[in-house]
Amino acid sequence: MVNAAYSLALLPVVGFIVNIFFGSKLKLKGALFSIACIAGSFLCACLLLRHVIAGNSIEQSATWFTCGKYSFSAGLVIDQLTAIMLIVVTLVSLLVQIYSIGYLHGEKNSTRFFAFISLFTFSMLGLVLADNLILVYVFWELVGLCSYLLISYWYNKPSAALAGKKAFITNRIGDAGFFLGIATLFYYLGTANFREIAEKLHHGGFDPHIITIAGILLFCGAIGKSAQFPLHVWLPDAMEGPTPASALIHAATMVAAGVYLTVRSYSVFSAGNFSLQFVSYIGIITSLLAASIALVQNDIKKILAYSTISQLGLMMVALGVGGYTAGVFHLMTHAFFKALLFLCAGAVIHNTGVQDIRQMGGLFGKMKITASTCFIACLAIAGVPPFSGFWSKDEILLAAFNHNKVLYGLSSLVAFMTAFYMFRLYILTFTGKPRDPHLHPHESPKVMTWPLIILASLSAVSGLIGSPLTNHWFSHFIYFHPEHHIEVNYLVMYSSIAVGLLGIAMAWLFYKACPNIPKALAENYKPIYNLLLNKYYIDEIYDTVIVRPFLALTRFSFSFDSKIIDGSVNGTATVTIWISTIKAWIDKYIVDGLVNLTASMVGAIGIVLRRLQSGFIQNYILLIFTSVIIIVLLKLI
Amino acid sequence: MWSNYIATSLFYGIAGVIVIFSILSVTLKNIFYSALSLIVALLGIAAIYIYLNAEFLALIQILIYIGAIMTLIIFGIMLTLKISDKTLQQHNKQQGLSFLVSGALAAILILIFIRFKTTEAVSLKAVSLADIGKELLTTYALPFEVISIILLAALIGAVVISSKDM
Amino acid sequence: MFGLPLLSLIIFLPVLGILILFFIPKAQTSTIRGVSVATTLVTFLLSLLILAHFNTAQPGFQLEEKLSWIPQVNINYHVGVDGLSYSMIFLTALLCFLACFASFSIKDRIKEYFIFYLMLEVGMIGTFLALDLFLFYVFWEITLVPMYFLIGIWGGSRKEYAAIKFFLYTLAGSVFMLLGILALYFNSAPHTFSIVELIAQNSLFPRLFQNIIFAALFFGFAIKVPVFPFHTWLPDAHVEAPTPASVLLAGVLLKMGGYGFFRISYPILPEAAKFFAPAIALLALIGIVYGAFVAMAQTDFKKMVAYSSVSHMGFVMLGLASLNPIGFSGAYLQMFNHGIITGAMFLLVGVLYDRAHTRDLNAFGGLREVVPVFSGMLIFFSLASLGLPGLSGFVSEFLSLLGGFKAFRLFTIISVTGIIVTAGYILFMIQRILLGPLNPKWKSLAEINTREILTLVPLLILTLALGVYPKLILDILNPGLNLILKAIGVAN
Amino acid sequence: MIPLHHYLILSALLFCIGLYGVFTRRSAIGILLSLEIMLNAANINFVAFSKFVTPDNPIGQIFVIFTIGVSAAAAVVGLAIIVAIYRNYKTIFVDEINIMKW
Repeated sequence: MVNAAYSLALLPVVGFIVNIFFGSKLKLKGALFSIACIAGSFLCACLLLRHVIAGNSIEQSATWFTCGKYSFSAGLVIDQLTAIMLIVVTLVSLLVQIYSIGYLHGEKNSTRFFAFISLFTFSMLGLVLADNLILVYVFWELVGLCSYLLISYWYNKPSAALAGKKAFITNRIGDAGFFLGIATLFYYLGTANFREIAEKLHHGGFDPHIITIAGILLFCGAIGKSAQFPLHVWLPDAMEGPTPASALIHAATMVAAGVYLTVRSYSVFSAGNFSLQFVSYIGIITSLLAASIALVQNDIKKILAYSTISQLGLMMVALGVGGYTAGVFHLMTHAFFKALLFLCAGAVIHNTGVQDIRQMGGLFGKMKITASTCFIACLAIAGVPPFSGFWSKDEILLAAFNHNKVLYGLSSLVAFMTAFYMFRLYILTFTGKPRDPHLHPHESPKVMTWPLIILASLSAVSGLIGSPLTNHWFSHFIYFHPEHHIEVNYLVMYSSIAVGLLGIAMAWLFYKACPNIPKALAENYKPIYNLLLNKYYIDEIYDTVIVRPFLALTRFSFSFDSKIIDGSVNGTATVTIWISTIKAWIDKYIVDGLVNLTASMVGAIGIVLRRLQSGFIQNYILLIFTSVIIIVLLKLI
Repeated sequence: MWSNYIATSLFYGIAGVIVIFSILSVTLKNIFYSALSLIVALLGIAAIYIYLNAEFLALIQILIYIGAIMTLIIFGIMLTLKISDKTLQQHNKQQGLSFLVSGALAAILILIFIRFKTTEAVSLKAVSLADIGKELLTTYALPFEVISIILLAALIGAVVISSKDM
Repeated sequence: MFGLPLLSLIIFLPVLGILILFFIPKAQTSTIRGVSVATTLVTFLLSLLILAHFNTAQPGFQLEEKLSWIPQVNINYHVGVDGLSYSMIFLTALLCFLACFASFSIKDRIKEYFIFYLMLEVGMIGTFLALDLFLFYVFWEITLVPMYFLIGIWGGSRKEYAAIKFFLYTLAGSVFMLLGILALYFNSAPHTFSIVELIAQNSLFPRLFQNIIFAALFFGFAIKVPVFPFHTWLPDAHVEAPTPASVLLAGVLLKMGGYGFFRISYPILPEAAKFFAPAIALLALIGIVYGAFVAMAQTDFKKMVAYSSVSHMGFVMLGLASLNPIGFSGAYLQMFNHGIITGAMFLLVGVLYDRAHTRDLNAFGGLREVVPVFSGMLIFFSLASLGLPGLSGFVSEFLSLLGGFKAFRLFTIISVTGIIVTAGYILFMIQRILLGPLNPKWKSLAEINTREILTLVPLLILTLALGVYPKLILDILNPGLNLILKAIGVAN
Repeated sequence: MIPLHHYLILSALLFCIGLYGVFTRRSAIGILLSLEIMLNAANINFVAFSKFVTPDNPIGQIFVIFTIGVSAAAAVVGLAIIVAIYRNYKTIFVDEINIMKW
């Protein structure tokens, strides 16, 4: 089984290497090879899942390197959580790659895309498999790199290049906190291994303040990666990348890594005295913020991006209020339906060439499969039973209800807004009449529709594994504290259904029945509308408060460096030269004055004697011998 | 006694020739003629060596000085054509002083040398070529090798210096 | 093997190369290059041979050679190798060999160039192997002269200024160092220049004495590293130096400073090392953050890399100041990795400059389309430079920070912002050169050629290998570092 | 028999003649010729002293052999230099070769 785990992780590396080095020659074959590799990984993941369901787990670790008495190990752990994540990652990656063959058809050098996707899959699998925080950090940054590479895939587009950079740097800010969290834990607990951390914390005797700080620092990483407020700004911009990449990375898997990290190190969070609250507060702020922005956006991918942020926020809320299982459950279902939504959006963009939903409309007739799968995904995210989103969202709301009523209310509001904006998107895109006569959409090829169908069926049914119908199988599979008895709170369940349906109904009312209402609202509440449309001006605020002062500071540093520091070096040189000049003056007129006096006397003699200095060698020889004779004569006399 | 007498007068004759041709060699305007006069003087010196029982040296004098060095110098004269032009001033302006100095030096030297009035050699045994050879390859082996290297270096150096690239 | 004095051989082998070069006419450029490449190659192979004879697990010096040199003042020709010096020799020999290929783009006064180049190699290897302070100082100064000429003759437009600045600045530092060395000599009993003996009697030096000497040595080493306020010679020297000289300057010469701290300052003056640790950490912190900030503001590619060196070498100082095994490993590893990565970066700058004749970052754009292989290389090494996990830079920065975190919590927290800014300027550079719309001026820019690729590939492999499996080198370093920590008296 | 001082006087005369040549000749080859005369004067002294002072030992003669070797080397190198100078400056008059003169 360990071999399965290794081949699971290493197959995508093979795909990456083949595609990055030989891609330009292999072309489509390279893409197929990469898909084959991922398919192999998926099979391994299935094997491992079966192994885990059978009640086993794998843990293996070896020394990576040592520094004195400190030893750093690298290892993998496969338990229930890992197994689920492996399935999600490999499956979505597989489907996205298949889909990409169609999506990137005719694209020059598309093997680069497959190479990056393979690398990403490897990194993500590594992140999931890693058994300690340091290793997680390694893969954490690697997935960030892949995200960077894929966002700026169309590197000629300046906006894509900028977006990639923004994503990487924003993530780095979070990672810095993550690193400090690791360092704190490493020194305080003496280990970075998840299991050992949990064991040590279980025994207790630790200062909860330090653990709280460590937890919040770790969560900084999650804030960056999962695009939580205040570091969420990169995700909407990341939509510059190819849509399949967005589906895989910025919807289903990588952005969920923050949630995964929080889940993995849940023992740290729960041992602290404030960290869980912090998680839930950040989660709910993000969730509300993103959902409200999504209400008024017009770019189809931007809406989905804000939706993703909002859903991730909900997962954080779930974790913050103790809904460990609910968070993971929603992570899984969200991966399926959000990937599906992105792929649908990709199909629409691919076939129409526009991203603005106001230009679309009436696509249902032209793209039946895409539209119907998208409908299923919208139902799932809106929380309509029996689709998957309902069950997971219901669990989140239940956890919030049991924990904090205010959070519950706000979460319900988020659910309402979610249903509203998703159906706004659906109605504007697929129903009604075509608004732009220049568009000639058609259905995508089969290679693109089949992944949609598979994901749609998963979005429809995957929720059932955590529903009362299967006796909450999922919560018996993944749990933090084993719960023997799970009661169904019908109040929460019905209100959740009601909220979802209300949102759908309102969307129908606004955009189907009375299309004038949104306009009127936008007119009457223009400041609020603009605030939402401009994403609360957060990008602008960051630009003025952080980016510009930062750049100014760098320029100031440089001029400080070249003027003051280097200036003092050069100044030293100049001062030395001044001193030398003064000394030279003294030398010249005082010390030299005496010398000159002597010299002028010598000079007078020299005027006489200079005739000897003819410069002719024979003259000198003659002089030499004259002298010899004189000396000899003197001696003789 | 006659032979002794003849030998002595011949010595003075040869010495006179040497001196005269040497003077010619340093004073003649045409440098080519100077070189030829020098050859004569050198031949005279070779004869003097014979007087001194150094036949081997006499041979060497003729072979190396006249056969090699002088030939080389004549080649040098021919290579530097312009200098033997008669219109050119061949001597510089310090001839008078030079004459005084060299004359004074000569006078001093003669005054000194005249004190070495050893008439007879202790032995009249001619030094044989074999002796010289033995000494050269035993006692003076190292200087001998050094001089070979100097000659080699001079050879290479001359080729390098006078090659067209310089 | 065969009882050969391997260390003397590797030090003086380049001298043989120089002697051969003297006898080659300057017109025969290919012969001159061939001899130089052969010399550096044999030197590199010798460094591998040393590894084969070197017991990595054994602490202390090996393959020692000791000859009396000036017995009147107890100066010895004493060389020896341990893990610390070995890694540096390997780096030197490798970079010299590779930069030799990059030197093929030098077109004038080739013979003199390679003579200076090999002389530089002698000085560098000698510095890392010397176990006698006097010998150390001699080799240390030997490196100055050829570098001065390499910059001053084959440099860019402001080469005289840069060369003189480099020379005077480092010489000023060396003077303090020499004073420190002499003070050590006169205060040891019996008078000795031997590093080993001085370490053995390090507890005899009184505290104040240690502090003064440490400060004196600090000037010498810190200028070389360079540590924050003494760094301004570096950008000038780097920008004006020809590519191979930049490579060696960044790759090896800067390491001599760090090596000096590890080999001399810290073990011989342990009390002072502890006393000055906070100050050094502060300077390191400023170096990391400030260097990154200034790098961010650059428009000249080479100057940006130069300032990134200031930032990266800050991690070395931070790890040093931490005085714990993790920080030490990180610092030393960072020296090695910085040599490889920044060396490669300078090679890449050189490749670009040879073709475009400009280093202005804003003049480029979209080159990824025209030169994909070059772009791949540049992205790879840039990522290594910004500390991407899986590549060697990450391990060392991570360990330095981790070590620093234990000793100086606040300083490290501020230093961490350095890695964010690093990501900023590196990606900004990539964006300006490779991404965005193609500047039509470079439409026919030539792709990196095979020679240049082959020069970079060994560095690439090393970067990757050390990033994935740092144990390869840490196992060599650990015994030496533990010994130093023991000499300082820090519980391991 | 010719007494020693006769040889010595001859050599002194030759030496001074050569010296005069060195003093006065403008052309470098002329100087070279004069130098040869001086060398020969020295050689005569060597051989003469050898015969009269150490008759059993040919040391003087051997020294002359070396002197001749050295003078040959000097002549060869000197001529080479002269030829090279002539090629570059079209003159071998030592008072006209003043490139090194400040």
